[in-house]
Amino acid sequence: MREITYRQAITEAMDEEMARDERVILMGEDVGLFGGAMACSKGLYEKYGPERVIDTPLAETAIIGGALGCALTGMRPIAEIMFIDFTGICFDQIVNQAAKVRYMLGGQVEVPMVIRTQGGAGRSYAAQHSQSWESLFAHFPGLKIVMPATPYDAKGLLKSAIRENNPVMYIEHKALYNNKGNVPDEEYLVPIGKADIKREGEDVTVVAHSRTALMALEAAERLEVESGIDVEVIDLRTISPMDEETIYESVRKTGRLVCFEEGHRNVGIASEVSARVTENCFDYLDAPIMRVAAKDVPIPCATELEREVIPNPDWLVTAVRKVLGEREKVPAAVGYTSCV
Amino acid sequence: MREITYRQAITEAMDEEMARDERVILMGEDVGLFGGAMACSKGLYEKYGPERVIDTPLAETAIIGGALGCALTGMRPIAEIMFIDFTGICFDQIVNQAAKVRYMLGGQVEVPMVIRTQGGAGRSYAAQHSQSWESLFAHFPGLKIVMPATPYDAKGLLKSAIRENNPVMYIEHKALYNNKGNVPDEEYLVPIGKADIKREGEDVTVVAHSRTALMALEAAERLEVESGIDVEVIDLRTISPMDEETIYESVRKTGRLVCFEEGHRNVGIASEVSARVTENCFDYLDAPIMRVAAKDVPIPCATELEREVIPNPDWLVTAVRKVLGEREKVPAAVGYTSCV
Amino acid sequence: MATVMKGRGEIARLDREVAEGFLRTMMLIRHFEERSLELFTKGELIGMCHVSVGQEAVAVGVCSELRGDDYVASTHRGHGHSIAKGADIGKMFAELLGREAGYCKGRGGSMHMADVGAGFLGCNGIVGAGIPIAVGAGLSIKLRKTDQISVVFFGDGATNIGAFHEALNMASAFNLPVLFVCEDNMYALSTKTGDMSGAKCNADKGTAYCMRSRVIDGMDVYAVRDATRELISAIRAGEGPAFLDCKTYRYYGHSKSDTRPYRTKEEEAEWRSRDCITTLADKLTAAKLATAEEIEAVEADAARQIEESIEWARQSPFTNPEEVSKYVFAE
Amino acid sequence: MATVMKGRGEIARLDREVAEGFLRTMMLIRHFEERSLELFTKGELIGMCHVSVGQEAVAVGVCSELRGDDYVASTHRGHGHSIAKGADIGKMFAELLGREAGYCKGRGGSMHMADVGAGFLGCNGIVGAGIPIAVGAGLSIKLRKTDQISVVFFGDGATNIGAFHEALNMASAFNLPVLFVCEDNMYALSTKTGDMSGAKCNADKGTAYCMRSRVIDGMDVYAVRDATRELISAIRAGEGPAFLDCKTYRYYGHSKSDTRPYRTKEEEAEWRSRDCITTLADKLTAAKLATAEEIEAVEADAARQIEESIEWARQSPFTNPEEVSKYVFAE
Ligand SMILES: Cc1ncc(C[n+]2csc(CCOP(=O)(O)OP(=O)(O)O)c2C)c(N)n1
Ligand SMILES: Cc1ncc(C[n+]2csc(CCOP(=O)(O)OP(=O)(O)O)c2C)c(N)n1
Ligand SMILES: [Mg+2]
Ligand SMILES: [Mg+2]
Repeated sequence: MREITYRQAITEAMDEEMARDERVILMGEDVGLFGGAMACSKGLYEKYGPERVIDTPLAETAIIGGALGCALTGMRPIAEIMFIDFTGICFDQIVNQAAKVRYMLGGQVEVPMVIRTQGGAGRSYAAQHSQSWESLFAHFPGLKIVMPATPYDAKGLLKSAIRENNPVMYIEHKALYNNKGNVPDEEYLVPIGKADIKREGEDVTVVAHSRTALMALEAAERLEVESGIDVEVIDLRTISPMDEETIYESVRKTGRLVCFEEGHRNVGIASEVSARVTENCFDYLDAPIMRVAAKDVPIPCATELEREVIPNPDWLVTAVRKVLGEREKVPAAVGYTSCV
Repeated sequence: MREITYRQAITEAMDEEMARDERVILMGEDVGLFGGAMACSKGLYEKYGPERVIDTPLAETAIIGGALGCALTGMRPIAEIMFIDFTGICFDQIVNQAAKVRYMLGGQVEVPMVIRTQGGAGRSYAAQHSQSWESLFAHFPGLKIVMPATPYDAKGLLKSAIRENNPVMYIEHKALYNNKGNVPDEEYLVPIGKADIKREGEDVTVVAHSRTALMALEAAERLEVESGIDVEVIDLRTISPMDEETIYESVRKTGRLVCFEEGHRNVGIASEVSARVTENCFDYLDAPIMRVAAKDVPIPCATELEREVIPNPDWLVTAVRKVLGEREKVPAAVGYTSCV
Repeated sequence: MATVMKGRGEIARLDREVAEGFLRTMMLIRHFEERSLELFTKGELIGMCHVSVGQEAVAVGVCSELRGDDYVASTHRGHGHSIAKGADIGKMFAELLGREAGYCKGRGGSMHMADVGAGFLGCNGIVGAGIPIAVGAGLSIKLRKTDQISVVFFGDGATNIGAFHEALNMASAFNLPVLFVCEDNMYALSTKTGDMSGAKCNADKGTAYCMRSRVIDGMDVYAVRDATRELISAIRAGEGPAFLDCKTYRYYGHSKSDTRPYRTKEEEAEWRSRDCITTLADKLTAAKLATAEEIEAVEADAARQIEESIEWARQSPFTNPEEVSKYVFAE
Repeated sequence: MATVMKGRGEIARLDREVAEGFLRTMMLIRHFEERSLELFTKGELIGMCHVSVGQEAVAVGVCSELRGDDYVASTHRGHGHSIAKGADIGKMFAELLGREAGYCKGRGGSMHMADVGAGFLGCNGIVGAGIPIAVGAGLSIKLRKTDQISVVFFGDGATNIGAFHEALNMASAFNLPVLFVCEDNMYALSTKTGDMSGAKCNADKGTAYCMRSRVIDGMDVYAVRDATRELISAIRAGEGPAFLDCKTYRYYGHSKSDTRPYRTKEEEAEWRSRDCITTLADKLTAAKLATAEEIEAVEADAARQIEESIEWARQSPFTNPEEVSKYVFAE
């Protein structure tokens, strides 16, 4: 075991897969000598050269369309889109082309491409650089959506994504790059499509992903210490296709569910988890399912305002107490009333 | 009262609002002399001329960005995007620019623009011309989403949308244009943000919108006649912001809910309705909430296949019987098992 | 401004075999399209169906210069490209009729016709979307260091959309082996090319990116063939992407319901008088390289092939609804 | 190829008042940017902050020719445009510092700075996205039949994105009163303009759409002013959109963390030696239109104004978290 950062985990995954398979290339804005806007490809240009680590023009449609053309003709591209917010520029190429081409062509092709991008708030980057768009992409059959919370998952999932023969959106979180965590010395993969129970518990299930999975662990510790509440934390890791069985099993055990995400609440991943559980575990539910998510407000720039919109562990703590019927005992947390 | 088609309702609404306010313009591909790909602007070019009914280049980003620039500087544009599937081209301009600019600018501007487009399946137009993307747009605060099912609503909602000082996505359904219905002779508006109970009932609530609202009425008739089941059908009309109170009131009465939509099931409008109701009416629910939606498969071209993916009244009938506990009594409808 | 070239194929130099091949493929396309439109109008073929009648010389002239392993990406009006690139006509009809034997197993239909094995990467329902994909195929060629080329067809309307420009720019900046072929049929649905474009000529958009560009008579299959040959030899020589702007015309409406209020009957007649098939046939007979009977025989043969293909497709089984979820993901 | 113009402002013809105005505004921008960067580095200003130090002559030269009711749309690097268009500096700092008195009430920050009242439609966090919006403003002008114009600034990198081309094409096809101003600072983040563009020159992309285009020295405020004047008078005369390509340089990194591995210290020094402010100051003193002391006084005054604005902003109240949902929708 070694301790590396989330960023290093990403770099290592790309490095190992590029070494393993020369069809793997990385393309995107400033991924070359500069090493990527989030510094995830540092060193790869020096190691693999400009033919495999390709700086592209500022042209997201050409990046995704280009990667798709590569994927259809024998390459295994990783296309980096600097911020997930910019996928609005190449939305058609992702959801109408890459996601659908295999199906539309009746299985004539495989589409081995990864779209690496990053999302999330917490940096005062304002409304166009802080979003969580996983819920949009999850709506599209044909795309797999993967979002690691830890260095271990970041590396293992990215390696799996690169070996996958379907388009994968691999979405990093901008606030996690410097987080450290253990990874094995030897090679390993984390399977796509499998959630991870990051903490076992008996009282209530929290389903989260990406940064909220870490926040959930933090909230769980506090709830344990402060009130002896035993929270089970499920990290989805793969948003789509969703590992629903792991969720159902947990809810059947705990009878209570809080869905916790960073995207806006309206039509988000939390809504989907809630709807599936209601459909499938209704008889096991002892309390309403609650969602804790970003407010339905464009993400503001000023710190005090951003903090008001983006969920944090406090919000989750309050929601967990509420589904456990402790509503009356605790003071309303900041922002809570409107977040759930 | 007169009987007109859904298409005429749209044309009349534009015509009346253009006559009323000369700042209202229509821009888009082939909206001029040709009268629009769906023939909704027939006659307007002749009446208002090329300065107010503007044929644009085939350039959706320029259409929406252009309309936004107009809206910010004194005009009230209606921008037509031929198929909602093409908003993938101008997604950034809709969700990052038009939807957010007022907020990002701290209220300095109003954004009186309507994006008129159409979606839905049923015509064997295949995966890139049959989609229902309302769930994507509903995720974005700052946008209002309106979807009429009848000529009455089509006219009244479009007139309201044109008078609204916020960006409104007005989404028509391609299978409804020739449907006829009554509209008043005199001027009227249908308010944005208000759902419509299209049929009152006691046994189960069905929340639907656009074409599925009509399918729900059809299914409700059958359920009444065949089994005396009394279905309440709520037509959302406005998808966002959602009129949740009308839904909650109904569910508190019936104790049962089926959410019925034409979009893919994963992270759809049905998921959102389900999640909200679970959160807010849990104690009133007598049965799991069910969703009836399109399968999570890109929409295929061949009729037999498309029929398999897109929900129909049969699917709803089966789901309603199921939430009423009649599961055992009825044979499984085609496609049912995988649609819910 | 790009160079305007005239058709250079002089009658005397026509090779009978090549000419007959051109004629035959153009006729196949013509009959395929006419019959598709009929089936569409009658309702046997449903969905969408944009036919390319009038534009056959472009598809045939360009594809005649391609190798089997070259790539072609196409548009919503791509049946002709598909046939010219060598797709099986029976499987194409099967696709249009929603059969399991169709190229896309009924999932794609007209707008997503593809024969990837023959290098035909597919039609596309989104105008312009095929262009960056073709550029990606060009990038792949460069990285794999083969001497293939990637060709993309698109309409005049498509030259106004962002994807077109991003793709041209990238192809040029990266010096990729891509041939951009504009089928300028004077209209994007109802709007005139000139009214909707800021450029005098589509090819100027290519020349802005320093591409070798040619503007040619797209009704003359030889002119198309010759210009393609010239541009492709430069591309294969590593000289980077090139742009071919073909002036052509679609005889029918944009799609079934289009009554063409935006153009005149005279204009249509004028273009029909320069029809790519009759012009070539006339040249051949005038040069005594073929008799009228021989040409009729070619046409009859094409017509027969089309009918047989339709019959074959009709006999083949429909898609299996139970397998509707197949092909969403590769295993 | 667009015409390359040299700065035409001869020393002798300099009008002292105009020159001092230019100097003063450029100095205001310079100090605004330097101090923003400091506040950013120290962490008082958070989020993103792209400064335009080195590029001041473009903002000032262009905006000096605009009327109050003309529109300007800008980029992620837009503080200079904002100041040059007449925004209040105190309110700008208040915005950067997340105060209620900021132009956007703290909701926008650096990347969404706007002063719509002054015709400044705003910065934009999405590269290229302001361009179609500015074209829309141009369309609005045409429809409302005023003689305003709409100006949009963008970087060299932005000329590679689809929105740019769709917008240019529409502006040209519709003959709209739009001035496209490219600030070619040689880099889009780390990539060189020439490596990422298929065109020899950004302006060629404009000329492809038949626009009047000029390529000028963006370090010379007079060259910018003169070219702008020429182009704007054509635009106001109804001759349609025009393209101004200004060669300039950003002295600092793309943003805070950028260590500029992609360029040399020599290159930076070379550009700094042609600094727009010192060059103009030198010209003024050389022509004896101003003394060194007078120029220092202008600078001191600008510096003082900046400090006062920062202080004013610091004293003003933070945004009110309870009002976070305000301004999502207009009533
Ligand atoms: C992005 C997008 N916008 C609009 C359409 C609708 N549409 C399909 S074909 C067409 C006209 C295309 O014109 P052109 O590119 O000249 O091709 P042509 O039809 O003339 O062959 C339009 C507007 C579309 N399919 N995709
Ligand atoms: C669509 C989009 N892609 C990428 C980015 C990230 N980004 C911001 S500025 C920039 C470079 C822009 O270069 P240029 O247009 O030359 O402007 P400059 O920064 O040089 O002023 C990049 C890549 C973005 N904000 N938007
Ligand atoms: Mg055309
Ligand atoms: Mg630049």
